[in-house]
Amino acid sequence: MNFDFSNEQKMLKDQARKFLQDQCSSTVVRQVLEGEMEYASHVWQEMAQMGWQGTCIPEAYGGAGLGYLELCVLAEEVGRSLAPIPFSSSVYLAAEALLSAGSEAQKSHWLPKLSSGEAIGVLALAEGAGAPVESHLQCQFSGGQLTGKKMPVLDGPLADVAIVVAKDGETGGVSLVLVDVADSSVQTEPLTTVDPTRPQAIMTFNNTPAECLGAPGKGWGLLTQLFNKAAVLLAFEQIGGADAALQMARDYALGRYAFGRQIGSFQAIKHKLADCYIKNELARSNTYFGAWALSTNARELPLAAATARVSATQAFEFAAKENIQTHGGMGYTWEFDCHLYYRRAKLLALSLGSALTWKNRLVDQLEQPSAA
Amino acid sequence: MNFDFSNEQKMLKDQARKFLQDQCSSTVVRQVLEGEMEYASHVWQEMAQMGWQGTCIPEAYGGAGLGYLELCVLAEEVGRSLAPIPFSSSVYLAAEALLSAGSEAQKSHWLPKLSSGEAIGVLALAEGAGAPVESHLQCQFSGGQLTGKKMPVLDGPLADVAIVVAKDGETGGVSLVLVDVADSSVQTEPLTTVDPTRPQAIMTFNNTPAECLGAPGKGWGLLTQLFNKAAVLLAFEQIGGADAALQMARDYALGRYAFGRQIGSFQAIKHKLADCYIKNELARSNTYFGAWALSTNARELPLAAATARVSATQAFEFAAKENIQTHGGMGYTWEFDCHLYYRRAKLLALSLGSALTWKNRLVDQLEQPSAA
Amino acid sequence: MDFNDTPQEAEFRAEVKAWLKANVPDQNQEVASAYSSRQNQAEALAKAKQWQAKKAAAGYAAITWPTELGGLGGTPMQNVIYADEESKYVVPRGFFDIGLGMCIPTLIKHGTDAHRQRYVKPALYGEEVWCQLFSEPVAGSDLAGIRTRAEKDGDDWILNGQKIWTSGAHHADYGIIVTRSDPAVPKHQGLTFFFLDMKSPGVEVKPIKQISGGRNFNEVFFTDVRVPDSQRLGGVGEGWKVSLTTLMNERLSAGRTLDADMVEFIAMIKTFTMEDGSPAIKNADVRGKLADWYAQGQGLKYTRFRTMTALSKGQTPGPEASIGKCVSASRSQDYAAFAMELMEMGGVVTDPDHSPQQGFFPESWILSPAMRIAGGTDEILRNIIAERVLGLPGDVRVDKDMPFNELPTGA
Amino acid sequence: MDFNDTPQEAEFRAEVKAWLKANVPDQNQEVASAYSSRQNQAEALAKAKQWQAKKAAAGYAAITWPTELGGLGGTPMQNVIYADEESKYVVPRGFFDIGLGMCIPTLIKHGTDAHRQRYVKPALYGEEVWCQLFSEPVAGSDLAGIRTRAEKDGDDWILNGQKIWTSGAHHADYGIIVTRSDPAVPKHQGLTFFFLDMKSPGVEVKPIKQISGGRNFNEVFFTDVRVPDSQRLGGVGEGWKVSLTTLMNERLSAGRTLDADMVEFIAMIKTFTMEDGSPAIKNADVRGKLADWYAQGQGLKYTRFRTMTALSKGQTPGPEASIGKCVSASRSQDYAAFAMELMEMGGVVTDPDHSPQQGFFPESWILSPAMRIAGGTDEILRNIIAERVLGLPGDVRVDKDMPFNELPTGA
Repeated sequence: MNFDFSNEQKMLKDQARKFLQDQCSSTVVRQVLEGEMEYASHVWQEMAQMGWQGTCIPEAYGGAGLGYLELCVLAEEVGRSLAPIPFSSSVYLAAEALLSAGSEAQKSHWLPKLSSGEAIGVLALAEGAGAPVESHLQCQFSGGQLTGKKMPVLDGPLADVAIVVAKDGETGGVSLVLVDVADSSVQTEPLTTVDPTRPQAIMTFNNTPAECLGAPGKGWGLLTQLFNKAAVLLAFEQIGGADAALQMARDYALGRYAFGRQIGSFQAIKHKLADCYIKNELARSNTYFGAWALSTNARELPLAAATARVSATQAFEFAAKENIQTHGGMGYTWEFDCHLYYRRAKLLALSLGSALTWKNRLVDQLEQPSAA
Repeated sequence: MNFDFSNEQKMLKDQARKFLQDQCSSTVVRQVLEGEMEYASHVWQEMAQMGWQGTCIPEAYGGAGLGYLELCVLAEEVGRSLAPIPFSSSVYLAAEALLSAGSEAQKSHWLPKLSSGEAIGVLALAEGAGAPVESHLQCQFSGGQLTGKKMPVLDGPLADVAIVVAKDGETGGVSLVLVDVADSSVQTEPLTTVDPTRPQAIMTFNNTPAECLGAPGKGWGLLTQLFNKAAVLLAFEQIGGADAALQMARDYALGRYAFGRQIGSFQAIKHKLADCYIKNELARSNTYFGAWALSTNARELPLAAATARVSATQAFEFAAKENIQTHGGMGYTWEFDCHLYYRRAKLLALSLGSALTWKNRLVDQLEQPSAA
Repeated sequence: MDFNDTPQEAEFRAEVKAWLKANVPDQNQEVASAYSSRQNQAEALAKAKQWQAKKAAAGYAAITWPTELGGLGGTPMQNVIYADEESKYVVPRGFFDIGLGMCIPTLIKHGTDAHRQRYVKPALYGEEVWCQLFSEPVAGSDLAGIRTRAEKDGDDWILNGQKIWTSGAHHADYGIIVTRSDPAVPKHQGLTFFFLDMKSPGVEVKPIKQISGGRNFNEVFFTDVRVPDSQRLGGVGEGWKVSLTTLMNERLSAGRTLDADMVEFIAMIKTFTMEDGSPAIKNADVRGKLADWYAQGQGLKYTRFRTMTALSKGQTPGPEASIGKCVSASRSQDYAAFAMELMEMGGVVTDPDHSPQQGFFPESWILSPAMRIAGGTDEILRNIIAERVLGLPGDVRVDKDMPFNELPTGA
Repeated sequence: MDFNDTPQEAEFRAEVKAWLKANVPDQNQEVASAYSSRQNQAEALAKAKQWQAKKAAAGYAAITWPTELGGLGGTPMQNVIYADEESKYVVPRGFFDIGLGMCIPTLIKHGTDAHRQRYVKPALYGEEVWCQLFSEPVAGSDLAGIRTRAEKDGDDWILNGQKIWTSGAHHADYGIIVTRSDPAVPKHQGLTFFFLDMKSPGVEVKPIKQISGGRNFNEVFFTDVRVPDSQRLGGVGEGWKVSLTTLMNERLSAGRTLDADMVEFIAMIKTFTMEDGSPAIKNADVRGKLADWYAQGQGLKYTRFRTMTALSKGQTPGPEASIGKCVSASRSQDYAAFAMELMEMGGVVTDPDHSPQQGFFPESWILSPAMRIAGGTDEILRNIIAERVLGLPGDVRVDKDMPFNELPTGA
């Protein structure tokens, strides 16, 4: 039984945490929040220097050729720091989509750019409020051209390349299609959301040149596999964030006095934070199992990913809201960082689909005769 | 605005409480629990002397001819005392079914007996685990004879007359049928349940002589109306029980010392009991609205009944389980009364159908265009 | 058991209805929205003052006050009836609630005849606006822990310190304030209560930006602010007792029922479609949660009806009113979050043009944490219920008898 | 990251497997069920003693103990491996856990050489059964509040009082007991620890009936029970320190994962039909709850794997183990209740012939309140996590320095 990261992986994690503490403090997050910059491009660039974006990209495409476990520890630290960068979009989604389904030409063209941070990739799936449904997509890919509207697209305003999930005119199925966002037919309109530290957009395509990523009409299956992988990585971001929110609440509970005592000596606060801790630990354990399944490409991945995603989502949302509550009135001020966690927790909870959707996927897996 | 009971009704309630405190203490409940008697027949007889069983039965049939509000206050006190008597079966269900659907002959024959407590009535609906479904009932009524099996039947071992919900051989619908349990073809087998203070049975009918109550094939609709009324009355039993459980927990929290303090001074206990109180008060308010709807036969009754039932069920179950928890180890002993509430809360939560079912009915009502 | 007015109540309601019909100014929606937006507060305040003067002249500005103070000598139930009827119109609200609900009652009780002569009527007629300066950054739930210093200097007191969460401080003419006049005695004993001119030199008001982006509250800084001793309310060192008067009035005016009927949520559920194409309202998970929240909401609504019945019978409602906020704040946070879950990736969008129900749920989600805190945190309210309703013991108090300046502060 | 044994662990596992295969007695189911039923305890105890003797002879009865005490000098991980492999067989369990897990380690640490010589081996070989006499009716969560008196009388101590929740007292040969030797000093200072012969005159054991109907615990009454001073463990007045040794061992042996995979619940959900005739597993409400509980269960399971990994690396697991029971007890209460809701009116039936999954859920529902209390209440465990893991301050202690006999008791 060695259900833990290796010493090397832990060292990488410590380095990542230190780097982000130094370079991506909440001051940086707030610069994006206040609209002073669109994302933390200097952090993005320095990460690229260290090879983070290319962690799982083979060396042949300019990546580090490491494994998913290394990416998992980085994801946790990215989540902890609330880094305002398109890491999940570009690394867990766009690069992974290319890696698993891209043609040699597509990979050769885009992976080195994504790996070096020179290009930013996004995934465009949603078409408004509600769960995207395979048979109901309006975005249409036909004759090498894409037409339709995607909303919201996370990190859309930063995108150089978009993987768009679209109805396939030829097969009648759904395809993943690759779009160079630089094309003049692509319109990107910024969209206000609950978490301004990660820009979002409405992306409109109008006979935009596009090419299939993977087999035409097989996009929904590819998307499902992609989401299972990304769910594990995002769960690491979530437990990182949850941990940081709990830490913040704990520190405040120790430093704030009321009625002549530290507020952390009141059971109402103690038990609330104990509950946070419990949720975080359970989520962490499930997320580790997800990492194992991801890194070994185990047949348990769909169930492990859903389980990790559900508990990590719940843990981060709980920690973020109870962090505000622990802070009382001060926690509701713009000046305190509590709301940064509250916002990010919600953003992560809903990107890749909500806990409702992932609970359904979890039970789908339990329905398999082999399960449980 | 006069959203409260009248002074006369409150006086009746005080008298009822005093009577039950004196005559139906937990010593009496325990005699039934331990199998020393099948139900508290002396309490039942004395209640009959006071006319409780006939509260809403017209004087022409030997009742008191009072209104539902009077029955509501009695129900709350019956619930508070955990009285081990077939009050709900005989009064809210059997007598009410006869009142609303019985023929003159049926009413003349049975209502005086039910009113005087001489006869006990029950309703037999369930056929095993799961929600009874109109189209799936196995019990069959045909040619004046009933055949089939009902399980569990609350207060079945005490029944003189049973209202049985059965498939109607002639109409293909469902009918309520009236059975004299004294008939030798009726077999009543006792069944062990979580609350031995209210006996239950498997009742088997084998070509048992029976007659329709109300129009043949219209039984399901009658049952729905009957359940809406009974749900309000049962909700009063539930808030009575919830109140008593909270009171017991509060008294213990005041009297028990740990770490040199009353355990009621710890926030973990204080906030738990505050939560109990909140649930109880919300349930009480909804239950009062149910009483208003019941007593005025308002078109809001189905929604009011479902709302009262859902919140009263949740309140009593919560109060009962947290009463045990407040008592710690002592609360888990047979000797303390905590488990009497825990058992009764579950019994009441599941008779008439679970909160799941009532939540569905509540939302059915909200789906009506006129609602909310 | 009925929901009808008594004959006296019905008569009063008819009078109010008639008066409102005759007197409410135009119902133009743009004006209405201006009433609540900070940008147009000067205009909104001007309108509000006009309306308040009308109400006061008719006696409706302070229904329960005695006639000699400009009130109607009415019952709390008449107050509820007036509020009920007025709520059917769009009128400018909120500028005078704190002044008339908390400040002036405190001044009436603890001030002199001269104070009452001078200040009651202008406040009632909306000519002068009052604010309440209680909370401090270091003293929220533990109000008696405030540190704003008041030091005697001749016939004046010199105030230094900082208050926070002061609604309306930026347009207030006067404020009531609790200060620490003696830090060397136990904390409840060293407080002194004043009212002051908000235009006094050394008073600085800064809006606080909340996480919602709103700026509904202020920080107020005091630097060597002079307050004449004649503006002291209650004795030196008796400020806590005076504060309790104010807080008692706060409790009476609280206890509103928030969104009992869940109109927006039900509207969304009725129109929304799930992943499998079925209507949301047919989804068992949605139904279960909707039923839970609906039952809670109705429970709050009918609890309020029970309180009103008590009022109608001339009884005083107890701390049960604490239930309302305790339940509704978390409930609103929960169902807003659930609605956003149903919207999936689109749930984060706040743009009203691209979010179901015009962005009601993301907005409600960002506002709800405040509701769990303002006016007593969930935790404090549960303490109140446990202690004042259930009679459980208070928390162990380590700060009762210790001199204030010896209490640990972590600083 | 993998789930494999290290080479050393694999080797040990192979040895254990081979030994168990060769030594476990017959696997007859009737015998197995007899192991756990109170009715046949005499027979079960006899079988258990035989099995324990075999284990002890092979060194498996106390894997982590040093060889000079009859152990194997093994690692905690080897202990886990043995338990894991043994759990694949039906063997009589439970009679010696408290003795070997708590009593004897306390005796080893605080007793004399003579004690170790005399008592360790018979306990290890199952010849003598031990019990632990700590809790009292008035002292549960607050263990140091115990009142059983010990008074010195020549070379003996005279014990009077009552213990409760003592597992196995009715077949125990010896017990360890914490007593109050001096009520005039603060509570933690007045305790003294002994072991005693359970057959001593004046010891009376009575089973406690629990709400489940079970009688798994006892009350033990002491009336002028003589215990020689030579059976004192630790100094006079040092009983609290000694008790902590015992409790530390209790914590290490706790933290099992309860029903992580929810086998019965999933089995029921897969076969059950809802009111509308659809399978329960297709119901969105059921799915949502199943997913929540499953994720919690798996979280507990993999938390245990993380703990085992720490053990495997030679680290000591911390108070995180408190998580397990804290989550699983309430969870089990909740899903049992939900399963009963699904069964509707039939949910109350306990007769295994008439209840899905042979009455598993009503049984689990009646057992679950105990799990939220025994071995530390939910509330105490949350305190432990808050204080020992998160480093938050302890509760305010009013009883620390006051003489025990002056503490308020409500009596």
